[in-house]
Amino acid sequence: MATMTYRQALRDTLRDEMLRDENVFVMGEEIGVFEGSYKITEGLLTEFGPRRVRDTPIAEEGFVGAAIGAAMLGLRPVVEIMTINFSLLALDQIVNHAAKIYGMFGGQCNVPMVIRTPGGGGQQLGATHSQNVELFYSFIPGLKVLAPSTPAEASAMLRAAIRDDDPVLFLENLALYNTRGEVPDDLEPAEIGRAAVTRPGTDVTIVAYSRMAHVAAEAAEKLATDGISAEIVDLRSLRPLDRETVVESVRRTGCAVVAEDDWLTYGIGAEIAATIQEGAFDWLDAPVRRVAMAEVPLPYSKPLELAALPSAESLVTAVRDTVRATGR
Amino acid sequence: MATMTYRQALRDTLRDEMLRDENVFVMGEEIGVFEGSYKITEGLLTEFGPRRVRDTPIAEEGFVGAAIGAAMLGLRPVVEIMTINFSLLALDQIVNHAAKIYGMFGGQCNVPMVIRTPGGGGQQLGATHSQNVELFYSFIPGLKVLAPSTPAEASAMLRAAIRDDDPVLFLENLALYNTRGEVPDDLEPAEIGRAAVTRPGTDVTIVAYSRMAHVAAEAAEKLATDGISAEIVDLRSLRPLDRETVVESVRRTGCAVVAEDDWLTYGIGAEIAATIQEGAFDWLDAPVRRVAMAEVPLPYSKPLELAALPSAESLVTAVRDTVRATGR
Amino acid sequence: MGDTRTRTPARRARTRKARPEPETLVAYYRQMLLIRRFEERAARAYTEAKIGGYCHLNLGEEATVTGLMAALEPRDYLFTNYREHGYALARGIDARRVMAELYGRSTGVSKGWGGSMHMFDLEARLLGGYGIVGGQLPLATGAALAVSYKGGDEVVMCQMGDGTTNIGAFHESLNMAALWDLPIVFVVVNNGLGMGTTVEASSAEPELYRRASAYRMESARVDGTDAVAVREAAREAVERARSESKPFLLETTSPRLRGHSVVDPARYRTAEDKEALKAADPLAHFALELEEAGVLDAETREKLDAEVKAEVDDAAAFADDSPYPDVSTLFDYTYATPVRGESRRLPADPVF
Amino acid sequence: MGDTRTRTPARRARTRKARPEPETLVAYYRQMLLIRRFEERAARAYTEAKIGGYCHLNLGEEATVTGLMAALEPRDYLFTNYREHGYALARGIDARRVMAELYGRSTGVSKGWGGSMHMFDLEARLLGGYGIVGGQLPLATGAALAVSYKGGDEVVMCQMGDGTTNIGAFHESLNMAALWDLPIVFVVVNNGLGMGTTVEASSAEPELYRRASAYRMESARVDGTDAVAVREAAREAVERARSESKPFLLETTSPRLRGHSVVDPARYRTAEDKEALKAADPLAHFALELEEAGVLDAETREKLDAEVKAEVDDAAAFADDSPYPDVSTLFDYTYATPVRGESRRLPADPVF
Ligand SMILES: Cc1ncc(C[n+]2csc(CCOP(=O)(O)OP(=O)(O)O)c2C)c(N)n1
Ligand SMILES: Cc1ncc(C[n+]2csc(CCOP(=O)(O)OP(=O)(O)O)c2C)c(N)n1
Ligand SMILES: [Mg+2]
Ligand SMILES: [Mg+2]
Repeated sequence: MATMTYRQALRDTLRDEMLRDENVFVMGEEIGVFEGSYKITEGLLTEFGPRRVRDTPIAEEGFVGAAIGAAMLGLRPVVEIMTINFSLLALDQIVNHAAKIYGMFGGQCNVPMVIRTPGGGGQQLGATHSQNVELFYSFIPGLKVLAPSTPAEASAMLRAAIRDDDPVLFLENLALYNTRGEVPDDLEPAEIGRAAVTRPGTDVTIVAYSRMAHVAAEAAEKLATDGISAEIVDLRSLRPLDRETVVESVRRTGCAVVAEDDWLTYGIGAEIAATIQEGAFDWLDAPVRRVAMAEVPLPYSKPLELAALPSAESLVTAVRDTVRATGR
Repeated sequence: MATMTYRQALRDTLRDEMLRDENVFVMGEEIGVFEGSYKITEGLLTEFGPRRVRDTPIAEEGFVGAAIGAAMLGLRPVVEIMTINFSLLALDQIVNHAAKIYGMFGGQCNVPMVIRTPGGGGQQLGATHSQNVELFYSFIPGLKVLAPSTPAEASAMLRAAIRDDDPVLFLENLALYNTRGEVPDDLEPAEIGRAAVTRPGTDVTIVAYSRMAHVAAEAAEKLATDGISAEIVDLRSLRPLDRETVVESVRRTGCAVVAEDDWLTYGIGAEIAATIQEGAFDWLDAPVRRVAMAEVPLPYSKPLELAALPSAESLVTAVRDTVRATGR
Repeated sequence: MGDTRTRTPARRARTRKARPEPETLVAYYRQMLLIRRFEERAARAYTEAKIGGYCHLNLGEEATVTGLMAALEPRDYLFTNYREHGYALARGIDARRVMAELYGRSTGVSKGWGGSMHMFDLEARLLGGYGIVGGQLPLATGAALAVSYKGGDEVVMCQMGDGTTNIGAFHESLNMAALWDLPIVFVVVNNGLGMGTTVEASSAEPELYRRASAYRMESARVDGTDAVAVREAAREAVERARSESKPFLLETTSPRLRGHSVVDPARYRTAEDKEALKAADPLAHFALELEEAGVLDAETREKLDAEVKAEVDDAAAFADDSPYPDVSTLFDYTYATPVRGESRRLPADPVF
Repeated sequence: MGDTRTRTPARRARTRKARPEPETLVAYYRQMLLIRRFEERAARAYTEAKIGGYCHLNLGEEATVTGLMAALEPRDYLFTNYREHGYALARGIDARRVMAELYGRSTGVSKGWGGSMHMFDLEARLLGGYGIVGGQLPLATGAALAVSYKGGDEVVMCQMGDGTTNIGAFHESLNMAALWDLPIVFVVVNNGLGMGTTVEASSAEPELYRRASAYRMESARVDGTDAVAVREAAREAVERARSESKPFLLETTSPRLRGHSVVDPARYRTAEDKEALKAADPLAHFALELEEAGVLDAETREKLDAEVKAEVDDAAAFADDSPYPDVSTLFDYTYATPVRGESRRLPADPVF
């Protein structure tokens, strides 16, 4: 057991998996000589050399597609897309190729690859560099989308993703890289598609993932001092979606709030709310609320950015309102 | 008042708007010499010449981006993307540029353009050519997304879209092009962002758009013979979303089913269900159900394709189940 | 542009001299004939509604297909676009399985899941027909990267149309292939048109093979109506890719004898255009050439005609008799590793 | 490759002969100095947390920026990438408004909405800095299309970095510009690096201007540390675009004196690399050159130094004193035509 950052957990896991399996290699922009825009691949070029740590040209569609092609021949590429915003340039390769090849050819060829990419606003990067568009991948049958929130989860899930035989979009978050946590030494690969109750509670369920799982934990602490006992469900996997864990929690608590970092309308939380009302209809004492980003192109200026992003405060407000609405 | 196809309504409207405003022009792949893959631009090259009817290379990102740039200088391009599947290649230009330019630069420059593109499965076009990914655009603040279901609506809404000062994604559907309907002679531009109750009913609300509005009408007919009176809300605009009309209808009927042509999980219907449970919580007598495409890369083979796509039959089943679940 | 070569007429004459054995020539002719008859049959089946979706034919490209496939070893990999029936046949896949795919049957080369545009066969190393223009280029580049990573000696061939050279993926892929010295041959089958848009109206450098110079990649153009010339040019590129691990861009020129797909009446073509096309038929030319060279007599030709017709009829009958995939298999190919929580819901099913 | 020219030394000598008036040279020097001091000040403000997000500087590119902007008429349009502070200044936008944008204030050139990467000013016809690599190319191409559509005589200049030549949008845009004879000058500012990746490691044709040949477009490379040479080369390209409506690809070469952005310590550079960079400083070179030519004496130099320092100090003070945008304006710029049903909800607000 060691305490380390989310960044370090990712790096160590990449290294372990590369040592374990010769077919695993990493590629992406600036991951070698530059050691990664966010230094997740620090030291890997020195250790493994350019064959297994491949710097690519700025060509998201091209190098993601190349990774897909390499995976078709049995390699296990782990591609870094510098931020999820740039993944839009590779969307066709991910959605129309990685996600389709197995089905479209009748199951003859699978695509064992991982795309690692961070989302996240709040860094004053402006409208095009602060988006959370995991929705685009979570919507697509044929893809798996993981969104760990702690170093241990990041490690166990990256391990699982690399060993999985399908294309996996592995969502990281700029605000999480420096967060710390304990990582067990002999961590097994996670089971893909399982949410977790990360804090038990009785009055309300908060559903969150990635950075918002931390915001939810912070909100839950504050709510506890008010006498509201919040249960937190960390989704961890956006596709497949573990509806059962979410719904079981709400059946216990009777109400729910979704905390998400993307835009509200059509966002990830819409599916969570739709799922809850369908799966826990008779248990629900109040409408499911969603706390999400204000629906604007995110401005650069700090006060505007702060106002637009969901926070523990806004989550606390929404949870209080929801619990009040139950009339309990 | 004339009866015409959806295709003809689009074509006539394009022509009218080009005659009305010199700044309106059309561009896209095969829209000139070939007269459009689905013949929406038939005759326009002959009438207006290559300056205003511009055939582009196969370069979705490039020509959509070029239209955005032209719009920044005050032109009003109407771009055709042959099918919405290919729009994924232009997604970065649409999401990171068209939708961002107004906000990112503090309101200094707007982008008055229209992207026309058909969605639609059911034509045995296989996994990559049968998708309904309007979700990707509906999710984005800064874009408007229209999805008319009749020739008259198509005409009024295309007119509005062309005259609007923001980027509009105008969703057509392969299965609708040959459908017929009456189109009034002096049709005013539609108000953007308004849903319509296209069939009044008392027992259940069916929410639909585009092709599914027709499927809903068919289902409502069948349900009527069973004594179930279904009200249909045709969304018509996916962004902005007219939540009030939807919710008001459900407050009258007490239950709802969403009929959508895309995949269920995270699909358009998720937002509709989430909206309904939030806005009509106390009126809902049963969970909101969604009828959507099976979550697979759509196979080519006809029996598989038929099984995967939502139909009037599947909608009837879901509506019956829902009405039964109300216990009324 | 010292890197880029053209096949000049002189060069072509030299190729002629190295003409292969008569049997080989007859085999090429037979293959071209098979493609021709197969495609004609597919067109008919389409009008009979046995085939759905889009259906793009290789009519006019038979010599190109035959020449290209003759240059590949069985261990080499092939990526194509949606206009790939002929490639599947020439790669040795049974016409029955190719036709069955068009009919959407479970005996099809992609089990009926792919249809006309999406043929795939691991054994034949046909790694897919792809419907998104340019989509196959990054994939093929990645396959070549895998070969190079593993130290193999296979070559990847990646076919595309002329219009495809204008899309971003072309640029990104050729750059990576050249930068990383990958064993891949990109082939542009230039039939003069996208759908109805000419090469001149879509490519600012209409001599498409010249675009290789932007990547310091070697390239050449060859007459795509001459199977042997295509084979020679392709073989050179393939063997160089194999021995030196260097990419190559080969352009072949040939007419598209019909519309873009089965349903396109090609109204944008003038009557003269259409007349000229008849005269340009590469299959007829080849037959005449072989006849003149004394390699193919009328009797053999008739025999081949009969054989091929029987083969195609048999393929159609096989397809017709084959079962559709069972609806119960609908969820079998979404994931290679199925997982909990995976949705196996039909449209009328509730979430819970 | 007859279409593509390089600036040979001989050519450069000729340019030297046509050296502009002393006042002009001093004005160029002053502009370069302003950019230098402005960027240094921005770097400082960043470490003081006055500026957030990414912040990319033009250090080393001052001569290029000055030369390029000198070639444009006020009516011409400019599109740049995220490394654009210098362009904004050289285009005549008040340093106060540029600095205020970095500080995220409502007096900023984009009202604080854009920040370092997204400066825009209609009057200066700076049509945006863009943060998505290559994103500005299709836009600029479309702006040139609009000019051509309207029959105007403006020219569009589109700036980008060397690494940007490898992305699909580069290919698609240059092809359209050449195909449609658009009045646009693409400028590749080659500073030898993407972030830490060299041109040789990312572009299979590292002489980037040669890539124009894939579109039959003219192109040239020029020394980007020489403002006058850049101006001459750019002027030729711009005036040709204006008079003949033909696109051009101009490559300028210059060192990037610091890291990719303010926060990059550039560890991938060796000590020698860094030493060499100091010697390559174009501003110091220009000062020396002007001194030697008797155009700039120590006194004037000091005067300019003081002026520019005051200007930058004033800009920083202005920025610091300016108000942030009011939170009530958060929803003002989502749509130009507001519509019913538009969401104006803060994170804690319910949908109903
Ligand atoms: C990205 C994308 N854009 C558009 C289309 C529609 N489309 C299919 S084939 C085609 C023309 C392709 O022309 P070419 O590359 O010359 O190949 P050919 O069909 O002539 O063999 C087009 C535009 C598509 N399938 N994918
Ligand atoms: C599509 C996209 N991919 C990656 C990035 C991250 N990124 C920002 S700048 C940069 C390097 C660009 O290099 P170059 O074009 O040479 O411009 P320079 O920064 O050297 O001026 C990269 C990779 C991005 N912004 N957009
Ligand atoms: Mg073609
Ligand atoms: Mg650079």
